[in-house]
Amino acid sequence: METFTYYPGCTLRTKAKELDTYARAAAEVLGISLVEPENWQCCGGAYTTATNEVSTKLSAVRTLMAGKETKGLVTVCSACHNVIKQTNYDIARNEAMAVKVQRYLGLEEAYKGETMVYHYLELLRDVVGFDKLKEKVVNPFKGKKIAAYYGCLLLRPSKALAMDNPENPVIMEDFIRAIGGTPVIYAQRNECCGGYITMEDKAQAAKRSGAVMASAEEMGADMIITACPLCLYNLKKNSGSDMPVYYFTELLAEALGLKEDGNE
Amino acid sequence: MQVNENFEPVIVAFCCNWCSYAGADLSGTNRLNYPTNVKIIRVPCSCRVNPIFILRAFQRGADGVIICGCHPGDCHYTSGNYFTRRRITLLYSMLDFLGIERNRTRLEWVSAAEGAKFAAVMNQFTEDVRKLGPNRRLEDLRCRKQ
Amino acid sequence: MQRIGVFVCHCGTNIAATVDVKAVAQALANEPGVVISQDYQYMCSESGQDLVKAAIKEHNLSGVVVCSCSPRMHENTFRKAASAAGLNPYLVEIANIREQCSWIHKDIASATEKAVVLGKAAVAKVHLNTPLTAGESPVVKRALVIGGGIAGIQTALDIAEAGFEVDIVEKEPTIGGKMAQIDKTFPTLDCAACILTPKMVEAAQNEKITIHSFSEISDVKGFVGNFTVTIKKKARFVDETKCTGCGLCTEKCPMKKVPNEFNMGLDNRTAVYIPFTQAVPKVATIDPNYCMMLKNGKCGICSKVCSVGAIDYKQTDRFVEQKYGAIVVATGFNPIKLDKYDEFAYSWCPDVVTSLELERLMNAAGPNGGTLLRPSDKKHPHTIVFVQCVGSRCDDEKGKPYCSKICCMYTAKHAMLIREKYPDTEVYVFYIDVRTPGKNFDEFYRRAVEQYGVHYIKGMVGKVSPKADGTIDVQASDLLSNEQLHIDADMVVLAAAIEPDKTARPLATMLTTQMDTNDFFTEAHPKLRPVESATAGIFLSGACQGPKDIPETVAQASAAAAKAIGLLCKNSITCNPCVAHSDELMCNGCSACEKVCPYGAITYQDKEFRMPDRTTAIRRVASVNPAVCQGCGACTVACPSGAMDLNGFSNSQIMSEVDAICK
Amino acid sequence: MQEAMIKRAKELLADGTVNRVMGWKKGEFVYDTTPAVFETAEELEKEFVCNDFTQANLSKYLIKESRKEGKILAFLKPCDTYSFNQLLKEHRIIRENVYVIGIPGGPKLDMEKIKAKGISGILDVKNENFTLKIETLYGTETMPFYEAVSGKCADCKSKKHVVYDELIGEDGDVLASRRFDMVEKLENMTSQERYDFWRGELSKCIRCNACRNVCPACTCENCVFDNPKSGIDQKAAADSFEENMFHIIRAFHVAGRCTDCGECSRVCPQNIPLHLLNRKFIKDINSLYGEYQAGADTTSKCPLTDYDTDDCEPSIVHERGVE
Amino acid sequence: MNKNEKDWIDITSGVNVRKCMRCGKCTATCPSYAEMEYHPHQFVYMVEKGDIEPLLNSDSLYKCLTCFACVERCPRGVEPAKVVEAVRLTAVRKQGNNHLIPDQIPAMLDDDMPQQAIVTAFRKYTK
Repeated sequence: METFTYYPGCTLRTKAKELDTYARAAAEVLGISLVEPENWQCCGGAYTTATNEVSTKLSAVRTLMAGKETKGLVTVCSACHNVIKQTNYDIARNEAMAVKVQRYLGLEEAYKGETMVYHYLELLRDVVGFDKLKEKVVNPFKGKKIAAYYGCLLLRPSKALAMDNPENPVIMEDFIRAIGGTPVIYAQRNECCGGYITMEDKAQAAKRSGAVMASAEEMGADMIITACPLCLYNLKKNSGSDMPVYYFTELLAEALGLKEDGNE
Repeated sequence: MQVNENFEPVIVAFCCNWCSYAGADLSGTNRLNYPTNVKIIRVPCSCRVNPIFILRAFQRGADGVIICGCHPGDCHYTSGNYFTRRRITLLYSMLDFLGIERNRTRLEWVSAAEGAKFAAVMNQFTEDVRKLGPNRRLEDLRCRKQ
Repeated sequence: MQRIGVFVCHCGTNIAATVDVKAVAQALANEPGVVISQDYQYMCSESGQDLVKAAIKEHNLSGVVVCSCSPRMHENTFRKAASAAGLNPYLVEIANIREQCSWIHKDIASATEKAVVLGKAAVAKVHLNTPLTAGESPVVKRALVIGGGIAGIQTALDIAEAGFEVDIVEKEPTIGGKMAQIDKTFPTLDCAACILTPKMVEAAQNEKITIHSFSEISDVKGFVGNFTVTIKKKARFVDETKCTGCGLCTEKCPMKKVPNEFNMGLDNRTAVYIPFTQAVPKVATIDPNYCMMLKNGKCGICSKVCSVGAIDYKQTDRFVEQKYGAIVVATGFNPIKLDKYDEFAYSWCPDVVTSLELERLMNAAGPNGGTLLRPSDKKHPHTIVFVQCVGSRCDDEKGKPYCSKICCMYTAKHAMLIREKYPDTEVYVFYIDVRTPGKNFDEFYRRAVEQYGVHYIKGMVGKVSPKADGTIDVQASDLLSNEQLHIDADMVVLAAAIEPDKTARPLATMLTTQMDTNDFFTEAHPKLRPVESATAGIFLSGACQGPKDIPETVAQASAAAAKAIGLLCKNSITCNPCVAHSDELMCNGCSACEKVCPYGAITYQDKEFRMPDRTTAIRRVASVNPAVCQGCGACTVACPSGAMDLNGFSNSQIMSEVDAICK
Repeated sequence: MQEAMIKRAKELLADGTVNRVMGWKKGEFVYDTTPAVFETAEELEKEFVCNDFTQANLSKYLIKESRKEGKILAFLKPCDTYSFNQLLKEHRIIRENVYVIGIPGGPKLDMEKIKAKGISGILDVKNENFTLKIETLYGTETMPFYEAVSGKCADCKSKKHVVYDELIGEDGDVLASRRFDMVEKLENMTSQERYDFWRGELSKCIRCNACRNVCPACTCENCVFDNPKSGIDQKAAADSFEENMFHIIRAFHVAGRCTDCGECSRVCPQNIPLHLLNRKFIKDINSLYGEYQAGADTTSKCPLTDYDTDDCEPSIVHERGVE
Repeated sequence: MNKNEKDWIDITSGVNVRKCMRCGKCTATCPSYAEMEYHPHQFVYMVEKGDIEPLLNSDSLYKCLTCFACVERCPRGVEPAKVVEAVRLTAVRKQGNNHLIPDQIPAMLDDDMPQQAIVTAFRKYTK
């Protein structure tokens, strides 16, 4: 059993419990031990690209430091993942920033990006292996046409995230195949859902998420899956489409036969 | 260690005619700066550089010696730089064994297309030698400049 | 007593702006042996050279130092001038105070100081220069052309025309290259095949030309005038001398699902194949990756149907060794792979194609017999979008930093051809800049816009979204109206950047020629020697040296041929006199030098010596063949006794430079 | 042993196989032996010696001797055969003119080590069961044999004869010696410590040239340090630089050719451990380019006139050990 | 033209706007194109010119979704989103210039909205 540090993030404790609980349950079945650090803080939701802003990077560095003790740091929320990976990428390449952060946090040694950061999907691909996952599936999604929605946070900027081909990704499609479903390829899968604009411009959010849902539906999808609570919200609430939207962990748990237990 | 800010090291660069000397010319054509401390001696191939020349340079007052040649595999004479690599590796190892500072000597591969690399290498090397200060361990006191 | 003249060049303001040339001349005048030290505006000009010549005569100079640009520029110029004035040309030394001084330094005081030191080093060296006389080495009267595209064919034809033997080595089963795949050529719109195939046939029929198709270069040895090249003739499993090219085997071959590379994989060929009807040589080739007989020994149909018994499943690679006086590289280009540009959906939408694929789709010999149909559903496209600069002019690791040069014109050609043949089809071209510097090029492009009604939009496509109904949503910007556009297209054509062929890099290593960071071969001088490589006897033809269209390629191919002919015309060439020589009195005969010589220029003989004590002794000593030695100097360092030394770069000369610099 | 050698030498002289014999000649004292050429049986009887003090490597003398009329008999210890082989490889010795008899090697004794025990007025030294019985003007003294073994024999690399026409006594094997220990110790010092160590040693150099003259790899017709045309000719170590220069260049010139016979340090009147410089090169060559023993054969390529396209870069020097 | 402001934006973004070759791919790919008064390529061009005032006062600053499509697809590695972010920071770092104030929040919420939306919006709009 391999041990990883697991960072849930704010929303997974409240609005996106399904994303969290099923991820943990599935990890256990797949032989991965996830340890949650004590007193973790919110990642901030968005990475500030400004080169001269340190304070917004501190909480991500704290989380990254917590990951140093295990094989790596795992996140499941796309936004947390994006913030933490970008922070890790930049701090490894920006000595001055690393030193500044060290001073702010009063660290003995500067943190220079040593921790390996995994998205839960990467964990499935690189540590568990989709082949092994396939073996463990008890309720395959046979005949289900499932659209993978990456959004923007999971893939970009690809230099820092280095997860998959940012324009023609396969990781979620491979996941869908592993749980027995049929992936649906559609053009809008890596375009933005509208994100936080939903706070003040519902119309724009509706337009973006509507375009995503229409694109997936047009290609014959039965359902759409995501790894991001904000994406899920926009696609469900603002798109005007009633195609079901799930977290990928929900499908994972169901395929592994964990969902009935979870619902009890 | 004391660092004398005003110390201007003397640096001898042996450059092979086909790649590195052309690379140096290219950094000139592209107006890429490097310090005046670096003075280039043209040799047909990096394998022409006899260890005696390197010691001679230190004797006469050089503070750093750098040899530049074609990238391994790209030697104009097919194999010259492979011999250079062995000879110079062993020589540098011997100098290190005798307690001569490592950063006074360097071997770099610079192609005719790498004008920018040439300038960058010279800037870096000059800086490294400047940090070491004047060559004292391998100098000939009779040649010391007053 | 040495009588040295120093000549400091201003190079206009190139040197004089940052180096106080008068001060340099003055400082060097005080160096030992210097009898005259002058400065002049342009030392390389005729009057500058006259100045040098006059000084040599007037002061009876024994050595000349020119402080000027790089010796790579004008060393020869000044050597010739010295020679004309009766001074041995090798008594001239250059101090490089332009590329390695004035151009890289800004501070006049320190730049001048450095220029003086460089001058002193040159003076110190010239003190020890000795007159050298160049030897001669014979020229093999045969040329090798590597690559059988239009560049290689043209070069070979021109060299053969001049009466010399030429071998073409082509890695594919047929010569013809990229041009054979092209439908029409700009700016004349004549048919590529109609002008290329006669040349291919001419090459095949020319007695002086030997074509090694399906062959590669596996080794190159030697030097200008005398290269020894090993050619690997890959097994094609068909006896070239017997095959008549009847094509019966290709008709009967049961393995019909092999992607046809000639048609860019848009249709299929058989496992035994002739790439296209006009192939030269018209000989079948068996693809061992697909042939069932070669893979598991079951089939053998082609062998049965072949009436001349040309099929040979046991054929293996063969190696041919040949001597050449000159080598011309014509390895050409390929479009880049587009897997990193999937915002254009190339990987997963069949109706998004590259321009070269479009050439095949429109070609009469292509998969659709010349009717333009969408690959996905074979329907006639009504709206076609062209995207320019895909992978060209990129400043990231995905693409190429250079302009691919040919795309603007072939896109105009495609647009025009489509509009002419299918007036109901709307054509949009998204461009960043339209670059048409060529004879009749801009007129051609304007015709596409004005006569043929092609919509040129300044802007780039950002996202290509294939839709369920088979149309493609093209999202792009129109910068002039500051708008984001959506075009409902049926096909998208991407102008992929071009890059040198992958075989070029290992070839450059074998030839010891230089390449730039993009793997294009580097010419000896970007302006004055564009078709020669820096390695003597190696010439560059076509797109291997940089992106080129057909007229440019043919022009350069002929230029390379002219240079090669110039070399082959000579019975012998003047050798570099800066070669190694052995001091027999010091030589131990230990063979260290022989072991490091890449040219085998060193031999040994037993010689009788009179010793200081009046006895005689027979000793084994090295001697260098000056015609074979290329002057690298590896032997001089391998020699422990210092018996080996190098003319022009002697131990004492280099040490005198070291001393002057370190003083 | 000595008797067997003299007997065989006389036979070979008598049957005309050879016309000279290369061996060692007795001196005034037991430890005072010198390489010498003998031409008659009488000379052999009178002066030939082979004992615990006949350390000198005879190979180098054969360069000149093999070029003279007729064949010469040479007695070579295992370490001498390596030098002999290396010289054959370099075409310095004419093989046909030498008849090689391999004889067992050391451990030989170092007189200095005996004298260092405060023993003087030495008349004779005998080895009895690894205890030295030393006859002196002042009576008999004893000391353990191994405390008097010479430096070059203490680090013996091989008891194998790599070339011979016949053997007297048995052939041995290549040994697993700890000869690189001292080099390693120096490598693990700081740069400053190494510098201080070598300054301390090399500053003792009086430029007597003994190391060069004895070295079987230093066989140049005309040494660069004696040749005014080389630009580095020196007569005396007038400056610390020249001490460095001479020894670095000498080590470099014999790199890949030095068989590690240890003669340089043996003859140094100032007891400078010069062999460490050569061993540093041998150790580097072994670790960077693969195990190589100069003189082990006559066909392999010397590492400095050879290369591999995947050779390490000189930066490896910067990456290992301490600065 | 405010040179200091331009320099500050250059430093904050870490982007060399001079690398832009004006292909417009950023704008072609921008999902917020229709909502923006100034488009990504204009941000780059106007910052290069030092014409920053109109950008600082434009609502376009708050329409960028930071989806990085322009960053990913720019052939010159210019990273327009970072330029937009630098200009936005210049605006919101000014006293009293926060785009979103806490009092506005309750009216924007519904039962399902994840707090991720709130924290992200605060990061982007407020200092």
